Amino acid sequence: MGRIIRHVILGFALLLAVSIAFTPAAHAAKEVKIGFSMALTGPLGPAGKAALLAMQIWRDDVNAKGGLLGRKVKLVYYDDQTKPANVPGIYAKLLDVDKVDFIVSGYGTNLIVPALPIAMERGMVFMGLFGLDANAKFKYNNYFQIMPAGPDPIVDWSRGFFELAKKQKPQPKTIALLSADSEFARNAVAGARRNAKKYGLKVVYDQRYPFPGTSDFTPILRAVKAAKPDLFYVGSYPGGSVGIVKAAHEIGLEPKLFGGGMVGLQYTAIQMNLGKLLNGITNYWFWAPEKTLKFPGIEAFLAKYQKEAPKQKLDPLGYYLPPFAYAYVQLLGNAIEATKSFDQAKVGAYIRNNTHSTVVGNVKFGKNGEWATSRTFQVQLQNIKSNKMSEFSKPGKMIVLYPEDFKSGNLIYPYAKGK
Amino acid sequence: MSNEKRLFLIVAAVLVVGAFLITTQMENRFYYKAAYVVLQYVVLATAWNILGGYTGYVNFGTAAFFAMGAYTAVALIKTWKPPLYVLLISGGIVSGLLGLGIGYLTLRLRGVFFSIATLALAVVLQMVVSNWDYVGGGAGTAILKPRSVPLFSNYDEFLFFVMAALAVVAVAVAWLIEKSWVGRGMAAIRDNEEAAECMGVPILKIKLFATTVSGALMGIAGAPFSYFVVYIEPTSAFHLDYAVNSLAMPMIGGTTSWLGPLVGAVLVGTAQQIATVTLSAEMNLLIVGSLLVGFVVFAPDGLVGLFGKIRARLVGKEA
Amino acid sequence: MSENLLDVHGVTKRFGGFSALTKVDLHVKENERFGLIGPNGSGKTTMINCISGALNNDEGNIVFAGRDITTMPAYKRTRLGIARSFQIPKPFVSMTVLENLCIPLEYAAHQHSHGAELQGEAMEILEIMSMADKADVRTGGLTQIELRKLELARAMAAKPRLLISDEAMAGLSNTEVDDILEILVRLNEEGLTVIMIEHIMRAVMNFSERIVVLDAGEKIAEGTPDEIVNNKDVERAYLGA
Amino acid sequence: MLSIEFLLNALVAGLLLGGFYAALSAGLSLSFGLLDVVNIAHPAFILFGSYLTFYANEHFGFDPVLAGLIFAVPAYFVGVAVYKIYYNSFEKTGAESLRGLVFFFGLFFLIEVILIITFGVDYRLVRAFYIGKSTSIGPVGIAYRLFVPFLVGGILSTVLYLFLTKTFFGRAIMGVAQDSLAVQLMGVDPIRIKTVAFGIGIATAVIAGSLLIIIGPVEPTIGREYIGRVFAVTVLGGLGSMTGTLVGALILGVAESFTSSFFGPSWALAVSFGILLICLAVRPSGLFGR
Repeated sequence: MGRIIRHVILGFALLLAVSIAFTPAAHAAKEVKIGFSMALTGPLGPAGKAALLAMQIWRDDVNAKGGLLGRKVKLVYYDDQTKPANVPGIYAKLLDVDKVDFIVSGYGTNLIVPALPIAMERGMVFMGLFGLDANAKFKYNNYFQIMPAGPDPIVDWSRGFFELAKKQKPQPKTIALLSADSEFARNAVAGARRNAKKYGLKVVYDQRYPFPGTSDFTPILRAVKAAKPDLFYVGSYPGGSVGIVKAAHEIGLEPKLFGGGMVGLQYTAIQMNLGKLLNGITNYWFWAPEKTLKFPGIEAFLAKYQKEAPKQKLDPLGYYLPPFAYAYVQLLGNAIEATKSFDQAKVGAYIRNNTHSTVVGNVKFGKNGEWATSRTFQVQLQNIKSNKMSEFSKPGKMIVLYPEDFKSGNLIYPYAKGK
Repeated sequence: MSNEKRLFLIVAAVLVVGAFLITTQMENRFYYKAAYVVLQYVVLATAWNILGGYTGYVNFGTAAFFAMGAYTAVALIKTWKPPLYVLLISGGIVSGLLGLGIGYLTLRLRGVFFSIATLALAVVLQMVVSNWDYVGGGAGTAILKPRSVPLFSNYDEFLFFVMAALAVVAVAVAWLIEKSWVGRGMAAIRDNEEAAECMGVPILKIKLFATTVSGALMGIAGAPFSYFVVYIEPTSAFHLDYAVNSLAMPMIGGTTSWLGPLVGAVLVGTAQQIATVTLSAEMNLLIVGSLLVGFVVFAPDGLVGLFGKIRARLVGKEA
Repeated sequence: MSENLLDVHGVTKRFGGFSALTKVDLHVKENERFGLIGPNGSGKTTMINCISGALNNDEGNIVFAGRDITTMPAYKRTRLGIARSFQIPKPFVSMTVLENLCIPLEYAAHQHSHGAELQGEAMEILEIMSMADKADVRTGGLTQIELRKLELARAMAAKPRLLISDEAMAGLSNTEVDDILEILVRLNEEGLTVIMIEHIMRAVMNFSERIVVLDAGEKIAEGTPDEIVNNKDVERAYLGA
Repeated sequence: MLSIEFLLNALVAGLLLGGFYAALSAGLSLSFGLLDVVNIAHPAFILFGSYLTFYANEHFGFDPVLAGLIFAVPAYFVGVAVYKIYYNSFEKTGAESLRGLVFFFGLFFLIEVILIITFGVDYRLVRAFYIGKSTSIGPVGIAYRLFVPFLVGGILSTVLYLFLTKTFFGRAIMGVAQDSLAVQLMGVDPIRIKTVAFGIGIATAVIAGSLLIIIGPVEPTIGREYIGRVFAVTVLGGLGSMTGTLVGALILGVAESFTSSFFGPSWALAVSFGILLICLAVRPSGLFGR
């Protein structure tokens, strides 16, 4: 008995020794280390890998110009496997073992929130990549989030959709809401529900579907069809988005405005699969090759991205997440340059108080580190004639309808006409 | 009390005190976070083994028990933010009751049918939690952890200490069970339930005991989870990883004694933690999967059995 | 009827639509050597399962030592003094032979005491069964015959008042059968009641004082071995004439 | 809202889904229902088939169903190999119950990881001329995307049923299921029979995989969502009965479709697991005997 326990204790000691051996030596003084967790596997893996590539392109751009304040940039990152439980450990490692100079977030709300308290405790500037209202509870003033949702993210997210609907004649009166049973989709639809009330629409259908785990959307969409809504707002993830679009065509579901919060329609592979089925759908969008969206540096960035992406089997066009992944580190880098300082408080104050020019346009932060004004585009897909990739890299296919400042065309209404 | 028991309890106490002393010395929080995860798996693997290894009922639903503990805590935190020990106890009670419930399933369901039922249970409970908006539902909810705690310089160290103590308690419980008449009855049930009952073993009582204790320990392990991740949503709380790991670890370590899950969880858990910050996640999963299948096929008694055999051979040679 | 150790009254057991036992009565006296025979599928094993508690009968009741045990769980019946061996050996495979015996000793005979004295008792039983040299062997290393002996030894370790031996001698040689018969007789002389189910007619006829014959779930004959041998119904059941 | 048309459409959608579920479960009904081999990795093999189909469709333009049928042949041999490992490691030594289950659980996990490493975690889809088109019979709409899997599932179940009842080999499989000793006495090696039957089970899984990817996009971990469904179908229909499996599949499909249509889709998944749990807990022990 005593022997077994001795063995156990010996084992623990050995493990401790091994883990200490894994600790890297003190950091080389010259580099600026930016640490983060990123979903490289798991459900968000594909998008996370594309984001990583964008960040690496930024790193190379900066280092080609001599680095930040003369110090080369090094990215230190670990795969969080899209599992929130991995995030606290990773940021502890980044800060305590790797001793990084700055931290930025991984991709997605679920993976941002677990890191937020750590950033708070250490007073670190924390750039967020696509968190939906992640800072609502913490109200941390050095958190800045790059997704252009707006000051009241959950409601602002779908405002464009309703603004468009309001302008149509006769004015739509009813709406159906459908969401995947998971974080982003549910929040998007919760916002749509509040907007529906605000814009005086009657909700005639309001359901969630299990995600993942729904193999066929036909019965769901038939129920929607039976409710005869004017508008159909959907919050869904890639797999569901494809199923919903296909089933909607099969049963001839034709609300006057269809789309809203469908993730995945922005992905090139899914666009190529759906092709003409996309015509007429109105959905949120982040970037499209429209003439109104030519922000400084975006085309140079996309050229580099599109050269590298096919080799890594990533989204070949990269209009969705990559520009923002570039922008959130670009913004941090610019702030460091502008303040000529690596001091967290100074950099944070600078980001908080200024407007920043990035590859995704001018960014000004407001309450809780969200964008001061909402800039989620509403895009209608038009004139798609084939399944070829070249269809989607040309202007005139993803027409920006909202906000007005960026408008590049007109809505074809109702949906059936645009189909 | 036998000498063996006294020695075991002294070692357990020393380990708990040791864990506390570490927190007064070491600052680096990464090790606390990593150790927390490993220790959490020590509890889960040990708990799984009480039912799976000792009694022979394979539970695929570890995640359900773990998540029920976690969500019980979330519900309490949302209502009146009680101290951590209340969360632990409540999580243990809820998951223990759930365990008692599936214990009654064993009346009708044996072998694979029981296992499939536990898998189904996990999915149904996940769906219930996804539709329960008070604890965040499918969208999840952020949990603010207490800013400070007496005796510890930060909450991470406190959580590490709590999990270390829980791991020691779980292993001690498994050890006590194994050495008692209940443990011997469990072994008889595992080997042959019908024969065990005819030899006077009160099988239902023992099975209910096993499912309840196993479930309660899993629930206790889950209770601090929301403070650890700060953000809780059903897919991560009900993650299949908990089911796979809690079953793979005892299988790799050895299922017939308290030592097996401990060895398995410490080795595999530590390897996973190191792999997370060195290898790619795919390789990490591949290693766990291959180890699991390899051990089941080639070394059914796990590492503990393997060492036993090697030692027996060495001793044999000396003689 | 109170001098009977076991009274089975009108027991019926159905599986789905199939009736495995139909209104069977059995009465076994204290210290009796009782034989239960019948062709394959006649319901013998179902009968034992109902008596030992592995199955619950649908109709009728079972009284043991003056107590109605019809709905009692199996382990309590064992503690009351009913022990059985299994037709197909069901050893505890992860345990040694000695440990196999310790389970009934601990749970049925002594109820939760555990220690050196238990092992001593187990060794005594193994001595009787001339299996002492196998005490530390795991059951995987036993032959079929040794497994059958272990079944019997384990049943005896429960220190029963009633021992039900379910085809304990199948596949054994003549001398081995005689060995086991001798053991059973000796135990019987010490006060044990035995129900023997056996296909080896020589054994069951020599051993039993009284025999009941089952066929297709019904009792077709009851009597001394001589009466049974000369019973026309029994002959028909066995020969299928 | 409750019109006859709506009801009919919900029913048809459910039946179509049910035919597809029958294809998913047919192989499991063979291995689990007849042979007592608890192949919990069955959905992983299905997903494996989906990815093979995706590969053939993406790079060589194969029709998904054709690709499924072609890959069923090598899949058969994979099944044979898996069963050999299973038999030698577990069945032969009589340790199949606990460790065999864990073996398949581990296999499930391994297949998932292999798929992730080879194909990445992205959603994968196929193209075929019938995807996205539909027809209608009276008020009832039928999407070819669902009709093709329904048809293939129905044919698969029928072929398997005929195979099991009309051919010598099929009857031998049924024989092994009932009494492997008796079959042995007839001069047939039960292990060989079981090997072949398991191989066929895996082959049907791959065909079912091609149907899965016709219905919608797949990603490597989606197999988990089908564990409950395939076991629910197999248990609900009664173990070892091909007709039962088909009926069970149709019941489940209709139940899910009705739940989605009338109560809201968020409980649709709970239906299959609910049915499974109730079946396991309430149905008497006759469930386990054949």
